This record gives sequence, C-alpha cells and structure tokens, in this order.
Amino acid sequence: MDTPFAVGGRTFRSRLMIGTGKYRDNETMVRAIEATGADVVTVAVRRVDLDRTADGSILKHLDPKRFFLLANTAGCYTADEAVRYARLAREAGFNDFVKLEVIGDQETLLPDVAGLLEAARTLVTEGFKVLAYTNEDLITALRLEEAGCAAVMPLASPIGSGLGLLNPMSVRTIKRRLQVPVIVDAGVGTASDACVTMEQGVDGILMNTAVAAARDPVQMGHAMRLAVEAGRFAYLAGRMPKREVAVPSSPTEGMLD
Amino acid sequence: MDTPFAVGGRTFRSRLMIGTGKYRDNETMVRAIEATGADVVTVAVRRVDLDRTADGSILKHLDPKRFFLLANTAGCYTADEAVRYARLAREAGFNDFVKLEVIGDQETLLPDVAGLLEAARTLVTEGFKVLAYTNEDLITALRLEEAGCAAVMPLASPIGSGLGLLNPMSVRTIKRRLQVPVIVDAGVGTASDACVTMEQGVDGILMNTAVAAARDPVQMGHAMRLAVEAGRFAYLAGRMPKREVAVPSSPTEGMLD
Amino acid sequence: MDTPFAVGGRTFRSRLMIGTGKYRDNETMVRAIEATGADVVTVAVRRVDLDRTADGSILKHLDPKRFFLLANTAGCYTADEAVRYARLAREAGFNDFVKLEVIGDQETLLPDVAGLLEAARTLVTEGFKVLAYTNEDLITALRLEEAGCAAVMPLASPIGSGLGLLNPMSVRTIKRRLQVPVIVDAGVGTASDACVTMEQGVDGILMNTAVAAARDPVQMGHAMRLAVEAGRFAYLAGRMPKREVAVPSSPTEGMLD
Amino acid sequence: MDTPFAVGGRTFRSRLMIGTGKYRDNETMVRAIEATGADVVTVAVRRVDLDRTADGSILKHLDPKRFFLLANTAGCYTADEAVRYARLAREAGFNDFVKLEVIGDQETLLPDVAGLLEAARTLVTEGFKVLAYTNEDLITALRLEEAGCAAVMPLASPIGSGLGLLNPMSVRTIKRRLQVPVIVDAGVGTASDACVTMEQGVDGILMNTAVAAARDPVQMGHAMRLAVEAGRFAYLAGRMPKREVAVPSSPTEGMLD
Amino acid sequence: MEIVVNGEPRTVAGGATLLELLQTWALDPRAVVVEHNRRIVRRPSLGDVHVEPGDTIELVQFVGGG
Amino acid sequence: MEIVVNGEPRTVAGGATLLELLQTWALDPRAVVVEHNRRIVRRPSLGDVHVEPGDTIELVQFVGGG
Amino acid sequence: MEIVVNGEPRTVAGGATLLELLQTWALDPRAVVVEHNRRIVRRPSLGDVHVEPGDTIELVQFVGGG
Amino acid sequence: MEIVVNGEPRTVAGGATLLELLQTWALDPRAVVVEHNRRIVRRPSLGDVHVEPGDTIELVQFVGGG
Repeated sequence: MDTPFAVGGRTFRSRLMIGTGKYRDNETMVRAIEATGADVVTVAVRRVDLDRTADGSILKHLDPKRFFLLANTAGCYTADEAVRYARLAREAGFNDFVKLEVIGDQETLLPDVAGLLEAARTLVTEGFKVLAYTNEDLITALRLEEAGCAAVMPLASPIGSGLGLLNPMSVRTIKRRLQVPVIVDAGVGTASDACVTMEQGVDGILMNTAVAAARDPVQMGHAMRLAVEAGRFAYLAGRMPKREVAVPSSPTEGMLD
Repeated sequence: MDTPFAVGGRTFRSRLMIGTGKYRDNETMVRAIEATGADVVTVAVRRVDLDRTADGSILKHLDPKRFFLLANTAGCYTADEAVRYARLAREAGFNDFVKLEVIGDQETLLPDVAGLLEAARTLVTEGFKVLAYTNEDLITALRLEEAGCAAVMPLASPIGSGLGLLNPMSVRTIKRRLQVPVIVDAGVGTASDACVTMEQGVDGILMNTAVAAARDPVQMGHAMRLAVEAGRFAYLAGRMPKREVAVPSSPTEGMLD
Repeated sequence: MDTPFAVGGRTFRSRLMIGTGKYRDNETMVRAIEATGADVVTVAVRRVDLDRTADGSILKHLDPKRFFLLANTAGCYTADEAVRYARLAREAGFNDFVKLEVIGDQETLLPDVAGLLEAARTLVTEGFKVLAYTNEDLITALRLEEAGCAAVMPLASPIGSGLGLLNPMSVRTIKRRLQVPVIVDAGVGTASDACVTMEQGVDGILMNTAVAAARDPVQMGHAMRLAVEAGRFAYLAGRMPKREVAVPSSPTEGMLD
Repeated sequence: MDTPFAVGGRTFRSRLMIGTGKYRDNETMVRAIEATGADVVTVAVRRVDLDRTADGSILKHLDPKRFFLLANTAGCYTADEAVRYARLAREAGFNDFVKLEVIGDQETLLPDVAGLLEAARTLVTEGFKVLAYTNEDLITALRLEEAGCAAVMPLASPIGSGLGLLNPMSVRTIKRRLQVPVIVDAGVGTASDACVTMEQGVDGILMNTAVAAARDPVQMGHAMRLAVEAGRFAYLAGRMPKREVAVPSSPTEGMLD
Repeated sequence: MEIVVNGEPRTVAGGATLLELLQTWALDPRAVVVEHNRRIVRRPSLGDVHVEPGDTIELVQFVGGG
Repeated sequence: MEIVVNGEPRTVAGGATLLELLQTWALDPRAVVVEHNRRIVRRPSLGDVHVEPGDTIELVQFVGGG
Repeated sequence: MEIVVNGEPRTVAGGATLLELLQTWALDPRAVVVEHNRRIVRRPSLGDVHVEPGDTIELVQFVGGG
Repeated sequence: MEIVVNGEPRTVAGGATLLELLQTWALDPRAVVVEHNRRIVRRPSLGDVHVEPGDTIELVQFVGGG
C-alpha cells in the first residue's frame, strides 16, 4: 500500500517522529509516545546533574531497544558547537544519526543556514547520518542534499508555535525537487496540521510540543498517529479535483413527474 | 475515550457517513465504503428502469442488515417534492430516517431554507427522523432544531466541489449553539478537510465525491476513516495554544561551556 | 473608467458607505467620514431623550444636504418591528431608502432570513427602496431580489467582528447571479479587507466599526477610501493569472558570456 | 501623516517601485508606470543589439531626470556574475544603487543566499547602495543588514507567480527586527496583495508582472498606487481588534416598546 | 389498456392488480415502492389494487446517491 | 393628565396637541417623528391631534448607527 | 582584424579605438557601457583605448526589467 | 586537587582516573559521555585517563528534547 520509510539506510515503521521534551511527567511522556506509534524519538544532549536534583537520563524511561534515539543539537548557535554536540551524542553508542540544528536567532529559533551547511558538511565527512532542520528555502534544501544529508527537515512554522503549515507550496516544491527524504519538523499544532502536511507528499513529520502541550497528550498522540496515516494515504490515493461549481452526488435521471 | 454517536435514537459506530453515488463501478463502491468503516450510507430514490438498461437497485450491492440506509431527497426543489420522496423512501421499509434536501438552485445546489423548514416541519409531524442538509447559517440551524430535526447538516462547501471547510467559525458556532447532533455534509475534498472539520467539534461528517472521485477510492476511504477519527480525538484532546514566538522543545539549561 | 454607482434610482459618487455609530466623539466622526469620501451615511432610529442627557440627533453634526441619510432598522428582531422603524424613518422626510435589518440572534447579529424576506416584501409594496442586510446565502439573495429589493447586502463576517471577507466565493457567486447592486455590509476590519472585497466585483461596501474603532479613525477613513477604489480598479483592470512556477521579469536573452 | 520613505540616503515620493519588463509595448509601459506614481523604476543590464532588431535602450522611453533608475542583476546565478553586472550598471552613470539578485534555481528564481551575501559584501565595500532581493528568512535578512545593505527585499511569493503574500508573519518579523528599510519584492498579484503587504508595516513594495500582465496595465497601475497608500495608511491608523462575537454598530438603548 | 408507468405510456392487461404488473415486469415487490395515482400503495395491498385505464403509476427503488 | 411618552409616564396639560407637547419639551418638530397610539402623525397634522389621558406617544430621531 | 563583440566574431578596422567602433555602429557613447577584455572602460577613456586582434568587447545598455 | 566539572570547580582525589571519578559520583559509565579537556574519552579508556589539576571535564547524557 505504501513504500517503506527509510532514512540513512534504516527503515522505520512510522512516518511520525516524536520529541521527548516538555511533557508534564515521564509517565505521560511514555504513554503519549506509545500512542503515537513512533519508533524514532528525539533526545537532547545535556550535562549530567551531579547533585541529582534534575531528572536525569531519559534512558530511565525509554527503552533504547524499543525506540530509535535520534539525538539533536538543539540550543547550538554555531557550526562548531553543533558538531561538538553531535560527536558527544554519537559517543553514547546508539547510532550515528543526528538531527542537526544550528539556530540563528533566539526569538524565532530559525536555522542559520550558513552554519547549518558548514556543520552538515563536517558531520557527513565524519560519517554521520545528518537529518538537517532547515527553513522553507528550496535552495538551502538542495545544498543540504548536495552536502550529503540523509534527510532534509524543513519547518512547518516556528518551533513550538503550533501555527501549522504556513507555506505548503514551498514544502511541496522541496519534496518535488529533492531525492533524499523530506521530513517536516516543527510548527505542527494539531491533527489537521499533520494531515495536510503529509498530503503535500513529504516522507514524514517530527513533532513535540503539539503532543506534549495538548490538554491530553496521550489522546493527542493517538490523534497524530491517525492524522499522519490519513494524510499519507490521502496523498497516495490522489484527491478529487476542486471545482467552483457544485456537482450532484445523486443521479439527475429517474426523477418522478 | 469518546461519547457514543447517536442520531434520532440510533447509535452508530462511525462518525463518518458515506454516499453511494458516482463510483466507477459497484465493486469499487463496496470496497471503498468498507474501507471507510461507515455504518450509515446514503441512497437516493429513483424510478425503476423497466427496460433494465440502468444499474438497478443498490440493494444488490449493499446488505441492508450490515449498513444503515439513509435515504436522501436529492434533486427535490420544493417542500412538497421532498416530502413525497421521503414518504416513498420510508415505504421501502428500512427506517424512518431521511436526509432532507430541498435545493434552491441548480448551479450551486444550495438549500432553499424556506422550503427546507416547511418540509422539515411536515416530516417531523409524520414521525420522520429528519437530518436536514442546510447552509452555514446559524439562524436556519436553530430553526431546524426548533422544528424537531434529529440532526442539522451544514455544508462545508458546495456539493461535489471538494473545496473543504470554507467557514470554520460558522460551523463551530452552529455546533456550540445547538443541542442536536451537527453533521457536516458536502464539500470535503480530502483527508485534511475531514480532519479539520471534526476539530471544530461537530458530531460527524457525511461525504461522497471525495471518496468516489479519488484516484483510488478504496485508499481514500481508508484515509477518510483515519482522518475523521484523528480530528475527533484531536478535538477531545484539546490542542496546544498557538504562539507567534518560538518556544524551544529541548532544555535551555545544562548546555556546555 | 467605471460605470456610475446607482442604487434605487439614485447615483452616488462613492462606492463606500459609512456608519455613524461608535465614534469616540462627534468631531472625530465627522472628520473620519469626510476622509472616507462617502456620500451615503447610515443612521439609526431611536427615542428622543426628553431629559437631554443623551447626545441627541445626529443631524446636529451631519448636514443632510451634503450626506445621503440611509436609515437602518438595527436592533429589530421581527419583521413587524423592522417595518415600524422603517416607516418612522421615512417620516423624517429625507428619502424612502431603508437599510433593512431583521436580526435573528443577539450573539451573532446574523439576519433572520424569513423575517427579512417578509419585511422586505411589505416595505417594497409600500414604495420603500430596500437595501437588505443578509448572510452569504445565494438563495436568500435571489429571493430578496425577486421581492424587489433595491440592493442586497451580504455580510463579509459578523457585524463588528473585523474578521474580513470569510467567504469570497459566496459573495462572488451572489454578485454573478444578481442583477441588483450587491453591497457588502459588515465584517470588514482593515483596508485590505475592503480591497479584496471589491475585487470580487461587488458594487460597494458599507462599514462602520473598522473606521470608528481604529486607533486613528480619520486616517483609517482615508485608507478605506483608497482601498475601495483600489479594489474596484483592480477588478476592472483584470488581474494577472496566478502561477505556481516563477516567471522572470527581466529578459533572459542578451546576457554576457 | 507619514515619515518620508528614504533608502540609501535618497528620499522617494512613492513607496511603490515598478519594474519595466514584460509590457506589451513601450507606450503602455510608460502610461502604466505614470499611473502607479512610482519614482523608482527597475531596469536590467543587457547587451546592445548591434543589428538593431531588438528594442534597444529603455532610456528612449523613460526620462532619467524624472525616474530614478534602479538597475538589477536579474539572471545572475553567481556572486561574481552579479558583481560584474552591478559594476557595469553603475558605469551607466545614473546612481550607485543596485537591486542585487543572485538566483539559485531557474524554476523558482529563488535567491541563493550564500552567493547573495558574498556579492552584497563585495558591492558594499565598493560603495554600492545594495537593495538585496532575498527570501522570507529572518536570519538571512539580519545578515544582509549586517553586511551593510541599504535595504532588504524579501519576496511575497516567487517572481512572476502572482500568488500574493504567502507568509505575512515572516515579513512582519523581518520588518520588526531590522533597522534598514524592508521592501517586499516579487509575488504581488493584485491590489489587495499590495494592500495587505503594506499593512504588515513594511516600507515599500516593488512589483512588475502584476501591472505589466494585467488586462489593463494602466488601470492596474492606478489601482496599485491606491492600494499601497491604503495599506500604508491602514497600518499607521491601527486597525480595530478582531472579535469572534458580533458587536452592534447602533445603540442598543432607546428602542421602542 | 393504456396506463402511464414512470412517465411513459404502457399497454397492460385490463383489470390487472399492481402485484400482477410487478410480476409481469419481473420486479421483486420487496425491492420496489409503488405510487398509484399519487397515492403510495403499501406492499400487503398490492394484490388488492386493480389498475384502471389512464392510471398513473410510479415504481421507485433505492439507487446510489450522496 | 397622565400619558406615556417613550415608555415613561408623564403628566401633561389636558387637551394639549402633539405640537404643543413638542414645544413644551422644546423639541423641533422637523427633527422629530411622532407616533401617537402606534399611528404615525405627519408633521402638518401635529397641531390637530389632541392628546387623551392614557395615550401612548413615541418621539424618535436619527442617531449614530451602522 | 577579428575581434569578439557581444559574443560574436566581428571584423573591424585595425587599430581602431573603442570610441571609433561605437561610431561605426552608430551607438551613442552616453547610452552604452563598454567592457574591454573584461575591464570596464569609462567613457572619457573610450577614445584612448585601441582594439587589438582577438579582443573581447561587451557593449551593454539598460533594458526593461523587473 | 581542583578541577572543573560541568562548569563548576570541584575538589577530587589527586591522580584519580575518569572511571574512578564516575564511580565517586555514582554515575553509570554506560549512561554518560565524558569530554576531558575538550577531547571525548571513549568508554574503554575511561580507566586509563588520569585527571590533572585544572582539568576541565564535561559529563553529558541524553535528556528529553524535541
């Protein structure tokens, strides 16, 4: 019914990837992630708290045998910083994938495309599978593909904004022009955002806040699982044409006198 | 996880109702309807073809024990005509439900609200369970409820147009102000349209062309099933707030020096 | 450059009609209305305050020789009430025009189309020039034209909401199907709303809150004047086609080696 | 009523800049440009046709004393190429302004931000006043400002597409964060697009196809002049707040019994 | 004799009942609803109603519709 | 005598005409429309209509509205 | 002698200056910008620069563009 | 002796290895990645690297993130 979803040589069951940040508690996080059906979860790299006040490793809650841990470089503002975090993440020993973020501005958390390309080139030469968080710019997306990224991850709207897919045409164009998987990252706010995003033909979606900050994260996780599948199947099924005039669904013949 | 979906005293499994018109062949229709998971299917009342050139009764293809047959009055332009069709439909002996359509204009197939209210009042007094196809007008919706309709069915956009939900606020307002079930009828074009419509809080959706005229009606039927559930669960889960500024998903503490 | 704007046998200079309610003071109202260039202003019919605490007649501030006073029936919830107000308004002796409002619901101020049609028929037989405030429903608009209304006034969005033109297709369809002038009434929030509304081909716009509740009503009045003209001329000029691919504006020949 | 519109030390009367390409004939071009009220017109640099078949210099039709000639580097795909065209343009002796374009892709004509920044830095050091055509990316816009550009020109949508302002939030954010003038370039299709763009608070708009490819370019030119002013004044006036509930424009007191 | 069925003139045997007509046309009474001179005839009565010359009969069924 | 004006009881001189009442309240007849016991009284007739006890009078004018 | 002008080979008089070439082609020096072997030649110098065989010359002007 | 761990000065036993330090802080070596003076130290070598006064150590782990 659908082609397998493969990134960087790995095949995944679900086209929905989930972030592990900002849940009200770890139990809710685990149940919500299970509801999404995701097999890829993103994690951040942060200092250990020697005084044990902070929550500690996510591994206490998520079984690395069950979930594919995709480390990100969130919070990095330069290529060097991002490369440093990526290397530390790989050393954790799970895989050589990294969700590369090089942020250009604290208010919008938009990517710095120059730093992003520089870091991507370095990490690719070091053998990383780079999934690059980027903006809606086709040209940058093409450069990231040329740089050898395993996937390109344009945003739907700013991280944590929940504004949905602001620029469907750009995302559609990026998908049409690239060979590597296109996974929309950030901005999805509710199920219909995920559904309409998948209808653009992209390969997958990564989200976090939309699930974590919902009133009921578990139920929203389930909704997102369904929405991503719905959007994918609708894309594959091929939608009806739009018309400005009405067309009856019932026969116009055979009416009574 | 959700309240049961009950209309006119009957409870249905699926919040998605499907029309049976315009499929390329009956086998595709049956398989597509099965894929939607719908238990309510709409049918039209038309003359028997004594010369047997036309396709004949839908009952050859859909088992009335398995599907709830909701007869419509499609093609009727006056209250009298619609009442006549409704009575004939009930005589078929399946149920006393009718999807009431009184069309006001051939080009747009928009309802004639005056005729609609007149027919609704007549049919309600005759014991029909009336599901009234109407426009996005709250006042008409309130009058239909006062007239005793079992459900009010505002359109998303014109029948067969596939333009999706043109006026979410109106539909949301109708749902908020009415006690009887609100089922959006007509205009849905693809899965995300169904999803965003359910996110308005309405009780269900009726569609036909979006499935029948898809490139692959069976796959689209499956997509619609998922989309309606996704939108419903997202509505129940309560979406995250929208923000114009970005909010990081990963911790801002614990960064390296 | 454009056909004259005539309603009910009267020709007006400006396609922008302005309401006189809700200004912070009368001087601002007068200056804002002058800035709009409107020659038609709407007024309400209310009791005289015998104790002189209230502001009194609008005629103290607007010269009836300079402005065409279009009385409305705002606040009326039945056909009888609206007819009563219309008759009182005509007795003021300025003209036999009335902006007919029959409201169906206090929260949304949406029209009660049944009451509206009843009142319109009565007033037309009494020789009134009826400008009927209605919703986006084509069928009701056609009935109002059949009833002899001088103009049909579909809303852009609810009165005082400032949500702009929620349903361009409906308004475009109404304009295409009617012979009498179509004047969009209510819902315009800012200049671009007025501009895009006129681009649908309608004959005029009536607004009040968008000007009265702007931070600077006089400057907004000027903006609205320009926006209505801009939208009108753009409609007459015929816009370029939309394209999903880019087309260079500069020659592709004659480049250097 | 408004601050003067100054770019690179020059003050201009009109916030609307017009391209000179793609008109059906030169007389229409001149009349359309006059109708827009623009004092800045863009021109391209191309080879002279020694065989005199092509149309020849634009200066035959536009008086350089009356119009400020803003040369572009349209058609350049590398920083070097763009710098070469900019130098040739300056040698024409009119001014040291250049509308810098470094295109990254022939299908979308989207800018190559890396080449754009490189060329901008070079030209700024050579004393050019650089107006940089860029995408909706805030970070790139900030870098262009840091590079010393006289103005940043984000697109509304792809060149020649007429799709209007696809991403109002991005443009609004760019304007809020930059000190230099922000002039939206490309994508405007009709008057309301220009109006809504100016309402975001940007300093000006540059367009070409919307006027040149209108059915009546002269009338559309006039419409665009009004639309830009309307949007600017509406922005300065401060629009009314949007509300989901209706608010009456006429008094609710003083109704009859 | 001449009657009108679904808008078209038809010649049928004089004095036939509606049920007999349905059988003539090989129509399953359970799958068809009969309107006789604008009055619906319920299934149990189909055998009791005799057709007169000039009668108008409508025979309807459920077909695919939205 | 007692009448009701704009919904409120008022005491006025017996036998007064509508025109006299307007003058009492210093209202310009050209700026006001008068409804007397639910019937509109046109301006020229204001001086001819005498008010009876218990009469209901509505006096309306144009005010700002949208 | 042979030179390349705007990408095409042309035969011109030996030893001619750029200014003379412009005159040959009836081009107004004030409406054209000249690039000679990839170097821009400013107008005052057009009369001083002599063309050599195989030189590459670009002559550009302003045309309509967006 | 004094070293800097995760940005804060700490006093540790002289000559301790990184592995010993982790044990001191009750950290599971498999759940932590160690950067020693800006160089990552792979797990097998943690027992071989001795800490010198003034060394800078970063200890990181995976936490919830988007």
